[in-house]
Parts: sequence; C-alpha cells; structure tokens
Amino acid sequence: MKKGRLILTVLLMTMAAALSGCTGGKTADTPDTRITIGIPQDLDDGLDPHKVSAAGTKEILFNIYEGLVKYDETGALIPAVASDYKVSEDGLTYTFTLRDGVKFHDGSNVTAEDVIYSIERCSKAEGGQDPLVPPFTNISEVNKVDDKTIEIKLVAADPDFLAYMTVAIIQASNDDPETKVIGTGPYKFVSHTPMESVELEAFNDYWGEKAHIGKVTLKIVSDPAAIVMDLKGGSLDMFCRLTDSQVSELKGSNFNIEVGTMNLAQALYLNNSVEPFNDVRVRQAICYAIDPQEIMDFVSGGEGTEIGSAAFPSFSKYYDPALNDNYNRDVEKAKELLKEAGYENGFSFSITVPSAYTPHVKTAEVISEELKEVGITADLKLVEWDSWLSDTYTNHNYEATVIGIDLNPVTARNLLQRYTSDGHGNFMEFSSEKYDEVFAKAVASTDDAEQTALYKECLQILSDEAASAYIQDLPSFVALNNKISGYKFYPIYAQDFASLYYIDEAND
Amino acid sequence: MLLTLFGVSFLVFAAFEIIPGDPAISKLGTDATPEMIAALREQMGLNRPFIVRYFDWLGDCIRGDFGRSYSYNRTVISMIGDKLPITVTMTIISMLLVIAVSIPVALLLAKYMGSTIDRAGYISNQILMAVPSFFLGILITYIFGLTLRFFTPGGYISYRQNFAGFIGYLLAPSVAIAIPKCAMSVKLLRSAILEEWNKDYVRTAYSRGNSTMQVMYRHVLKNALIPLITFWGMAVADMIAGSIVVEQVFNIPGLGRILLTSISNRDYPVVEAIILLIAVVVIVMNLIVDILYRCIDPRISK
Amino acid sequence: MAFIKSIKKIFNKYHGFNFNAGLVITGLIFIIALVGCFYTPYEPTAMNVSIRNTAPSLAHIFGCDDSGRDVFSRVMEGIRNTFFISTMTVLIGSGFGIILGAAAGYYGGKFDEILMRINDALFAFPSVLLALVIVSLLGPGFLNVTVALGIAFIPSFARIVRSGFKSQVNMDYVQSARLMGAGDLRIIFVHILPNILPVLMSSVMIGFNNAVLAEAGLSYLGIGVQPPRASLGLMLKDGQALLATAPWNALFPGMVIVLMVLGFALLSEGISEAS
Amino acid sequence: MAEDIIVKGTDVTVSFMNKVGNRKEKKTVLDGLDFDVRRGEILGLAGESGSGKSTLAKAVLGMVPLERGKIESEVTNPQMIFQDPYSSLNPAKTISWIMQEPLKLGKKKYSSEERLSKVEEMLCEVGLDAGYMQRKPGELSGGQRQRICIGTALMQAPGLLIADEPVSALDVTIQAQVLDLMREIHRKKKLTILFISHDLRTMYNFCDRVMILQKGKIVESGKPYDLYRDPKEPYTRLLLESAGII
Amino acid sequence: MLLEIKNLTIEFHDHDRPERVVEDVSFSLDKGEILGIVGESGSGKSMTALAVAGLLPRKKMEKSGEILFEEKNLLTLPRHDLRGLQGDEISVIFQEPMTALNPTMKIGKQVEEALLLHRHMTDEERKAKVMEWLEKVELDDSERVYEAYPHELSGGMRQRVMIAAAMVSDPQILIADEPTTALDVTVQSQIIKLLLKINKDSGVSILFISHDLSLIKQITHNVIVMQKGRIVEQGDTDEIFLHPKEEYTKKLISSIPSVDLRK
Repeated sequence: MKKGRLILTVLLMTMAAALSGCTGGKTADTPDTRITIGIPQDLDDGLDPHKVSAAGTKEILFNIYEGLVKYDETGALIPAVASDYKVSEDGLTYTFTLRDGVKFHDGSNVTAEDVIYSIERCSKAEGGQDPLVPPFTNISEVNKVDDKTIEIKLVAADPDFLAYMTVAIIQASNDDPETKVIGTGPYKFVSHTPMESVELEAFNDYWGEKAHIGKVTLKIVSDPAAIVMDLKGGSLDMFCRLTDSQVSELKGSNFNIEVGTMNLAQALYLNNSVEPFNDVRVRQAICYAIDPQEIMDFVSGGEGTEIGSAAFPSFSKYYDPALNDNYNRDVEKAKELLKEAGYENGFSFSITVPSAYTPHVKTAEVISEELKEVGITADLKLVEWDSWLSDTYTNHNYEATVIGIDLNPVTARNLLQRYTSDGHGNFMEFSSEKYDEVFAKAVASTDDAEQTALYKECLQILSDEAASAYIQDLPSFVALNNKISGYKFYPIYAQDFASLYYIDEAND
Repeated sequence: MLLTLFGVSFLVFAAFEIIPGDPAISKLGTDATPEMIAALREQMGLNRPFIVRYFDWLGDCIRGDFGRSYSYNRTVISMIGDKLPITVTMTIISMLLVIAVSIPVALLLAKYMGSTIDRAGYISNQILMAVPSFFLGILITYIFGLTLRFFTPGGYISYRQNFAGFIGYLLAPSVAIAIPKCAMSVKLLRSAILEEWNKDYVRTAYSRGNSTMQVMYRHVLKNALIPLITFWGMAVADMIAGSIVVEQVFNIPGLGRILLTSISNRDYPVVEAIILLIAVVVIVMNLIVDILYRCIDPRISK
Repeated sequence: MAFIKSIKKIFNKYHGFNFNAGLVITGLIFIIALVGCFYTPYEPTAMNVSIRNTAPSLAHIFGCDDSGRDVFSRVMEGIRNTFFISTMTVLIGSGFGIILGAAAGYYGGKFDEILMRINDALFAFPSVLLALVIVSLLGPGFLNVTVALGIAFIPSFARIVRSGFKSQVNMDYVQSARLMGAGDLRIIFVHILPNILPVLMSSVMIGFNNAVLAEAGLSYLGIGVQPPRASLGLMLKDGQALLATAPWNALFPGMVIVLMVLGFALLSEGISEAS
Repeated sequence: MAEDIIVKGTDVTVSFMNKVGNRKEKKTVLDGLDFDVRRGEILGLAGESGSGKSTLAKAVLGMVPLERGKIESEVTNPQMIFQDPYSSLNPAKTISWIMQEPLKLGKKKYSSEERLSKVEEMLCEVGLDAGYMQRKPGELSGGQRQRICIGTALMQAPGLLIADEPVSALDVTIQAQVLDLMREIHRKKKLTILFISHDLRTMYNFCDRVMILQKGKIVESGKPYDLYRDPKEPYTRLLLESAGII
Repeated sequence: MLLEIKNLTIEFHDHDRPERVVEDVSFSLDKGEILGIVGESGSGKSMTALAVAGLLPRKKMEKSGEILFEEKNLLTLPRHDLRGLQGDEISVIFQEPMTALNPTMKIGKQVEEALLLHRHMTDEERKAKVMEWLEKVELDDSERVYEAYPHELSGGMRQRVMIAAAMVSDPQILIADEPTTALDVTVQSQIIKLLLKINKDSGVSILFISHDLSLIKQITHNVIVMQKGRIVEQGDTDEIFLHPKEEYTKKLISSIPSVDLRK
C-alpha cells in the first residue's frame, strides 16, 4: 500500500510541473512593469520567516522564501529547492536531492549547509524556549550525504511530516534574517517603510518560471472605506479579501472580481466551560437556531460555503458536506432542547467580536437576530484585536465569539489537536473523552486510509456534540485591475504574485 | 509647564496598565504557548513593578532614548522621525489655510454687518462647524477625488520621492481638517471685531477723520486678532487629534496612523512617545501664543 | 428655586432669529428622539435580506441598509442614543466643570494654579486615548462611552466657569454678601452662579454639539455604542463603504448629525447674543 | 479703648506684592496710620485715587491683612455701600430677595412674613415703596439703586456704615437727595458713618470730622470748618484750591 | 460767527417707538469763545456735541435742522467732505482717558494721525509738530511719552495726550465732552488751566460739555442749560449764575454744596 502512495505523489509532481509549464503564451515581461497591491495591515511582526506569526505577513513571504517543497494552488506539495525526495519504507528517513542551479537573491548558490542550518534553526530550542516549529521535535538527526543530498531521520513516522518541509531555506551565513531578507523565491525584497509600503522586485535568476511583473508595491490601506475609493481612484491595482458591499461598489469600474474561499472555519465558538454552554443540549439548541445560509445571504450576498464541522471545503480530504445538514434551522427543536436543559424562557449571553473584522461583526449581528426567535438574547461586545487575542483567545474569559480559524500548515492533525482536552489553542474549552480517544488512535495509525477515517470520525463527534455552531468558509473576493490576470487562490495563506501578468494587447 | 508634561506622561503610562491586552501576546500571535509568552514578557521587562518601569522609562526619555518599538524592533525615534514631517506639514498647511481664509472672510462679514450677506455667511459658518471631520473627508474624496479627479484618492506620495506630489496630495486632507477651524475662526474674529467696534477709541479714530476702512485696518483689526491667536493656539492641538481621523480616510501614514496601530498592537514605547510629543507640541503652541500675545498687546508686561 | 426661576426667565427673554431657528431644529430632533422610544416604523434591528440596500421609497423613507434594516428606524434609535449620550456627557462635564471651575475661580491662588495645571494636562491628552482607557476599564458600551466623554469634557467647562467666576468675584455685591455673613458655598451657588448662567448655558450648548461630534468619532473607531444597537457615528462609518451604490446609508445619518449640531449651535448663539 | 471710640487703628501698615515684569515689587498702600472712629459721628476720609482710602475701609472691615499695627473694633457687623451702583446689587435677583438676604443670614431668625414686612418698612424709610419689591436692579436708576443699597446695609442694624464714594457716580440733584437721606438715618438711628470721598465740597456740610489722606499717610484731620479755614499742610491747601473752595 | 446751529432735532428709531433726544436746539459759537453746555444725564448735551463733530451713527437716526460751519450744513454734507473737516477743523476730546486711546498703539503714532490724514508732511516735520504739542500740553519728558503706550501713563497725562492729538492740526473748534469728570480734583484743575491757556494762545473756540456746574462757572464765557433735550436757558455764564431765570436752573445751582467760610 505504501509503495502505491509513493507513486501517486511522484505522478502528481510531474503533472504539476507540466501544467505550470504550458500556461504559455506569456512573453518575458519587460522589467519596468509594476503593480500596486493594497494590504490591510503592515507586516508589523517582523520579517524573519521562521518567527513570523501573522497570516498577512506569511502570505507575502510566500513570494520571497521557499522550502524544500512548496504548496501549489491545489494544496499539493511540489518540489522547490529540492528537485525530488524519497521516503524510506518505515517512513522514518526522508532523503532530499538539491535542485541544481537554485540561487539566493544575492546570487550565491544554495548549499546543503544552508538547508541543514535552516532546519536546525527551527528545531533547536534555544534557552528552554519551544522550537520555532514545534513538530520539528520529531526530528532525531539531519545529515549531509553529499553536496547534493540531505537525509532527515525522524523519531516516529508522521505522514504529515512532508508539509513541515515547506519551512523557509535561508543562508547559513545570514545572522540576522530580520533585516537581511534573502530567500530563493520568485521575488526579491527591496525595502519596507513601516506603516507605509513594502517594495518587491522580480528575481531574474529564479530557478522556476520567472515572475512576469517587474516591481510589486504593497501599500497599507487601513481604512475599509478608503479601499474602494483608492481602487477606483487608480492608486491601487489589486486588493484581497473584500466584503461583498465593497464588491458591489466596484461594479462597472475597471476591476474584475475573482471569487475563492478564505480557507477558514467561521463559527460561533462557544466557551464550553461556561454556564449554560457546558450543557450539550443548549449548544445543540443554538446550532438548530442558527441558519448558516441566511448568514451568508446577509454577510456576503449569498457567496461562501456552508460547513458542518471544523474542516473547510478546500481541505477536501476531510471536508464532508453531509455534516451541514446535521443541524438545519428548526426553531421548535431548539426550544424543546432548551426546555429539556431547563432554559424554557431562554437566557442571555454576550458575543465578543474583534471590531476590525466586518464579516465576523455582521455574522454576530445576524446570529443575535436569529437567536431572538428562540428566546435567547445575545448582545455584542466589540473589542480590539489585541484585547480579543489576550482576553478571549489566550485567557479564555468570554462566553461566545465569532472568528475564523485557518490552518498553517494544512494538516488534519493541526486542525483537530485544538479540540483535544489539553490541546494547544483549545480556547473553546471543549473536552470529550470519546473525541480524545479517537484523535489519539488517528495520530498513532500509520495507514493513511484508516487515519483519514478516524479524523473524519473526530469531525463527526465535533458536529454531534456541537462543540461550536459551525457556519461557513467565508468567500474571498479579490479585486484585480482588468489589465492584469493570472490570480490563483491557494488553500493556505499565500498570495502568489509571480503568476500575475499584464494582458498585453500585443501577445493576445 | 513641566508639571503638565509630567502629568501627561504619568497618565499615558498608567493608561496602559489599565487597558487589557499584553504586548507579548500581540507580538507572538495566536500560536503562542504560555511559556513563550512568559519568556518574552521577561525579556521585555514587563514583569517589573509599575513604578520601577515608569521611572526607568522616564529616565530614558529625558536622555532622549525612547526605547525600541515592540513590533517593529526599530528605535521609536527613527519611526516617529520618519512620520513626524507628514503630520506636521499637514497641520501647517491647515493652519495656513485657516489664517488665509478666516481673516478676509471675517473682514467681509464685519464690513457688511447685519446685511443679508452677513446672515448667509453666518448660517454657512454654523453648518461648516457642525460637520464631523471624517464625514468631510469622505465627501471631499468622493467629490474631488472620484468625480472631479482633482487628486487620486489614496495616492499618497512620500516626501522622499517627490516633494511637490507630497504637498499636492496633502492639500485635500488639510482642507478637511481646516474647514471646521476656519468657520470657528471667522465666528470668533467677527464677534471680536464687533466688540472692539463699540469701544471709545474707535470713536476717537472717527473724530480724527478716518474712513470706516481706515479705522478697521489701522485700529480695530490688530486688537481683534488677540483673542483669535489664543484660539489658534488651542486649535493646533485639535488639528493634530483631528488628523488622526483624517489620515485614516485619506490613507496617509502619519502620526495618527502610527498612534492607532500602536495602540491596537499594545506597542507601549511608541504610543507613549507619540502622546508625549503631542503634549509637547500643545504646550509649545501655548508658549508661542503667549509670546505672540506679549508683542501684539503691550498691556501685558514684558 | 431661584435656579429654576432664572432658567424660566432666560427662556422667555430670548427671541432672536438664532434662538428660534435653533429651538425649532432641536425641538424637532427631541420629538423624534422621544417618539423613537415608543414607536419606530420598523424594528431597528429587524433584518430582511430581500430589501438589502434598497433606495428610499414610501415604505422605507430613508431606504434600507446593508443588512436590510430600515435606515429611518435606525436613525431614530441612533438619535435617541446620540442624544442621550450627549446629554449625559454635558451633564457630567458641566456638573464637575462647575464645581472645579467655581472653586478655582472663587478661591484663586495655589488651588487655582494646581487645578489649571491638571486642566492643561487633560487638554493635551488626546480624548481618543482617554476614552479608550475608560472604555477598557469599564468595558465597551453605552454608559461607559458617556462616562468617558463626560470626563473628557470637564476641562473645557471648568475653564469657562472659572473665567466667569473670576470676573464676578471682585464685584461689590459679592463683598457685601460676605459682610452680611454669607458663607463661601452660599456665595458661589446662590449669589454668583445665576449671574454666569447665560455664559454657562451657551457653553453647555456648544459642549452638546462637541459631544455629538465626539460620539460620532468614537463610534467611527468602534468604541462606544455596540452593534446591533444604532448610533449615528456607527451608521456613518458603515455607510461610507457603500457611498457609490447605496449613498443613503451614510448621507441620512450624516445629515442628521449636522442638523443636530447646527440646532445646538444656533441655540447657543441665541443665548449668548441676548445675554 | 475710651468708651466713645468704637474703632481704633494704631500704626496700621498694609502693602502687597505686585509683579512688574518678572521682578516682585513691594508697594506700601497704608504707611503707619493712627486713627479712631467715635460713636455716632460721621467721619470723612478725603484723598485722591491711589491715596489708600478704600484699602483703609477694607482694613477696618478686616478684609485685608495688616503688615504692621492693629485695628481694635467693637463693631460686630460693619456694613459697606459702594460707588458703582451697577455692581453693588446682584443683577440676577429681585429687590425683595436682595433685601431679605441680610435677615436670612443674621443671627436673629425671622419668619418669611416678618422678613417681608421689615423689607417694606425699610423701603419706605429709604424713600421708596413696596412697588419696588418685585423689580430687578437692572430696571432702576442710579439713585434708586443707591437707596436700596443703604436699606440693605441697615437691615442688620450695623454699628458702623462705611460709604465708599456713595454719590460721586450720581447726578448733582440726586446726590443731594441721597446725602439728605443718609443724614436723616444717621440722626434717627445714631449710626456711625465712615464717609469716603474725593469731593471736599460735599464733606463740608456732611461730615463732623474730616481726615485728609495722601499716599497712605494722614496729612491732617479736624472739623471741616477749622480745616478749610486755615489748612496747615500745603497738600490740603492744594486740594481746597483745586476744588475752588479757597 | 464761526458755527451756527438752527433748531437741531435728533430722533432715535431703534426701539419700537421713536425717542426724541434733542429737540429744536439753536445756538451759535464765535471765534475764540468757550461755550458751555450743562445738564444732567439724559439731557442731550453729549448728543448735540456729537452732532457738531459729525459722529452720530448713520442708521436708525432722524436728524433735522442745520449746523452751519463755513456756510456748509454738516448734517447734510456728504461723508467724504465731512471727513475732510473732522480732525482738521473740528476736533474732539472725550471723557474716559483710559479707553479713548487705542491700547495697542504708541502715543506718538496716535497724536500724529490727524496730520497723517489732513496734511502732506514728511515724517520729520510730523514728529516735530507732535513733539511741539506734547511740550505745549506740559508733558515732561515728551520723548519717553512719544514712544510709550497708553497704559503706561496716568489719567491726567493721557488727557493731555488727547488734547495734543486734537490740537496738533490747529482746528478752529475743539469739542470737550466731559474731559475731566474721570480725573482727580487736583489733576482736573491743571487740565482746566491748560485748556484756558490753549484757548488764549491759539484762539481755538471750545464747546465745553459738563454736568459739573462749579467747573462751568470757572471756565466758560457763555453757557447753555439743557433738560430732556431742550434748551432751558442760555446766556452769559456769570449773568446766569447770579440770577437764573428758569426754575430748573435755580434748582441746579442750589444743589451745589456751598462752602460758606465767613460765619
């Protein structure tokens, strides 16, 4: 069975390579083409690829740094700095062969030492702190076979381990990655003016398909109202994650709207340790009271995909649309459950929402309207992102909150470990022995099919025990100047600027 | 004067003791483990008692070292220094607009006292004072930016690249800040002129054969400017606060934006430095107003 | 008793154009706010996806907002909230302002010096941060914004009351009151205060319209009235993003803010003109 | 103190710091004054502006700290009337409220009816009538206002009335009427009056004794007739000549 | 005859019903004469003076009768010509020295203003004329006063500056509206002596407005007694003081506190 898996991945890789090759028809662009892309927040948590945590920063570093392997838009892992790799029978040894001709932005060649340095930098725990990439504790040793090959030995087999190999490869000689931003990606880092803009430039000696647009300026636009005006005004060519009202504003302007998914699970996350949410019947009543479709109609004009449990659609391996019908809107059933739980005449609670995210705020507004029909009054508490991060997310003092949880790296284990009783980031305070038991079995199993089934069973439990009231994977609207094309949606937080190109009248 | 500065610095420092949210957590983001947070807090020295931290920080400030920004790990001075000229230029342009517009308009209104022009001017004055500045910003962007294409909304040009473009772009937001202040200045100047007009020395000036215009320009205007200067001194402080909102609408990376972002990032050193800076500017403005007072109004002993 | 009599006296004495215009506008808004408490054409928070962003029509005179809620009902609720917050802000601000200003103006000397220094410090402190501190101290929401703004308004009132007292304290009638054996408190509140009432009234009105602007500003930044409740500032902020396709979302709340502020400004002009 | 002297001042000195630029300058207003006020007399205090006459009045009322010397006074509740009729009555109150105020504050407690009847009685005494009760100071002439001030000052039956230039802001004819009123009250109630003015003519017929004050010092004092006939000090002669008396 | 006023009547219209302030006033002023107008507050004496000086507000005011000066009726003279006379031929000094001068303007510049408006002179000539008059009004250290500001001078000195500012352009008529009411007795008599000296030296005729009868007695040749806007009696000052004909004049004279040192 294992051999089969191996062939499958290899096949995939060759197909991807072929595919990327033949989008054809694009001439090598002249270096002076430029594009200005708006971003809502500054890269204010630094530029060191191994330490960065904000999704907005990772999205952009995707263009500058590459790992041994990298994701493509389908979510498959394709070879990057490594030309190919072999996994040993027992899944404990991974051997990577370095691709020849891969250069750093400063022109120097990528050496085995660089790769080893990068991996060890993430797995070493300096001074009692956790390693930069926690799962790397599973690595027993990394050794250089020859100038072209690296061997990594694991403590225990882990089918998801390959996903962690997307970690950025930096130069061994780079003592301060915070300021010396040198990677192997299609774009070079030029400059960063805090609170203002970030400049990138196409890297001409890129090993793969070169970027089409010469200069990329990332401009910070922090006021939602200004975004639409700036796009129409012509000072911005592209902006991601617009709301549907902003999209309706852009009708008739020189912008195409690309629609994809945000790859996150938006839900009304309930604090299971708090009265009355510790009672599963109350949680189920809430699931019955909420109608995801109505929320999607209000929040994003009907766009977006409903989810029944923690997995979002682009995580196709585990996403099961059937779970969506686990709780279809049924006010009578909700009231019945509430009566059973002893809350006939309802109760009231507060939904804490980070004020900066309009979609989550509007979702909460719709929820509070829907819950009224069941006799539950929910009032909103808007807080700043930082208060939400420390009060709600880290210290768990909240009753309910509306937020979207994304994944990096995109692995089932990373998605579901959050719900285990002692899981890292279990701000929902969800704990069920059955769930812990099934999750442990899933992690331990080495057979892919068995593991997938077990993970799916976890998702089923989450839905049955109504850990949270799952709603949707928010639509992702991207406005793109109609002179530019080639935008690709990725399942992870990544903005691939390299694939963008100007549709020159000449080469059509 | 120093007492006020000391008061403000204490208020700022105490404010962040109260506001929830922890800089360490905001830096580490969602996947921070409790151990990582604790270690970072230690490294930032956040665990030291409040008073110790306050006096350490105050000591550094006096020596000019405002510490490093938590999120950008650059020195606070370099960050603010880079953004200060933007907000200062905008405030200066707005101030010039206020002065350039309010004096002629007020003279006009004073000249046609009680006529329909005076009444109409008066009403429009009241309306202009009533418009919230962020609403004004939006209207200006919408009308002059999108429809009339006088400027590209959001097309901020940094003063390093092209200074003319930089000033050009700042005109629109400065107008948004200046308009309410212009209306207020016109109202104040007009009532000051009215007040001076009834004073005895005006009658003496008339008795010497001055025409109305001569009386206005040689005698009344100078004395009517005195209360206005106090207002302009205070107005600068409002303008800086006003610019925080307007910078959002016009997408200008000035002090206002840094202040708001740093507040939400709990970037204590940056916020404290900016607020101190604003307090210093306000106090310096009051000083300048006093000095102007003394040279215009000899009655106040030198 | 004397206090109410002088208020009655003030109101029936004024009849200038400004005062009347101000009274008409404020009266109109006050009535709408009052009616808003009992009846609004639609439930302000009732959503209806079919009528999202529909233009003003007979059914919805101000049109519908992005969540299909009737803008007119929300404006009515918004007026009520903004009106309430501004009134409370001015009451807190002027209440403490009078106490502090009177004490500083009447006693003068050291006390006056210290008070004015604190005043300057509060003045130099951006009200945005002050509001943030108080809101995070007490939590976001309706009452806390009022307290935050109230405190932020104390310095300006204190300054006005202080200058009022400074001009009255050396008047002869104060000296003769002292000679008759009147205590300081009686002199401050019974003798002097009624004389600075007109100045105070007009500054209360100006305070009112600054409160309306400040509330709108704070809601704009997300502090203050929490959705789904409505406040004019919040509606303006949400309406901004739809200026091209559904301008009524922003224009009507903005217009009402301007009208409200204009009303109070004219009223304060009317009072200060006649005093 | 001798039993007929009700106020005695010995070596009374008052000075205050006024800021000229940034230097602090000590300005002496009263310089070692010795004076006394006898029971039932009208004592005139004459001097030009800056001579310190108002400060002396305030000193007698104990409202100004003395740098040196002391003032002994057996008067428990001295009252004062002022020059500017516009600022001496509370513009926001009605006449009846103003005149009832001293009764409310005095040691003796009165019911509201008693207060109203006493006010009516006092209004007649000062030559006005009950019709003025509900009117406001703003609606009255200078002369009427000064009469109200006098009435209010007498409410607490003061041992001493200090009149600081009470008539100099009034028209000549009104001045004469107000002075007659004060003379009559003095006679009826044996009220001691300290009359402060710069007008030596008026003081001649009004005061029993006159003190001339210059730059904080008493230049000369005595009965008006003796003083005006052969003034000993050159300053007194200058004042008399300027007033066209000699 | 330098100035002749025939049945001058002034009515105010700003309240609901018109209020007649001056009614049918006629009198004349000869060269070098000092004519007094005396009356209580509200008698219209100041209004008459302001009418002669052309300083009455233009709006809400009905004026009739004639004020003839060099055959021109000042009431109907166009504003431009009237301004030509003001400060040149007719000058005015006011009652409140504290507020009658511009507080933020140097004394020298205020005194020279009449010359600036009516004479073509070089700066030096103007300064010399001003310094000449500052000495004439007996201001010691006129150099310092030239550079000083109004608040640095005493009431008496300020009134002297007012007189200098009025006389610097050698006017034919000087209107003095209660010039010494706000001053101390000693200073008052010095100012009166100064006015008499100037009248004698330069022959300027003075219209002296006052409510103080003893002052009128000291300085004026003739006097007009006014009550509620009408002339009650006019004539030679000594004649009127010895045996006044009208009841009102008698009452006024009797209310002066008399100092009889003979008994």
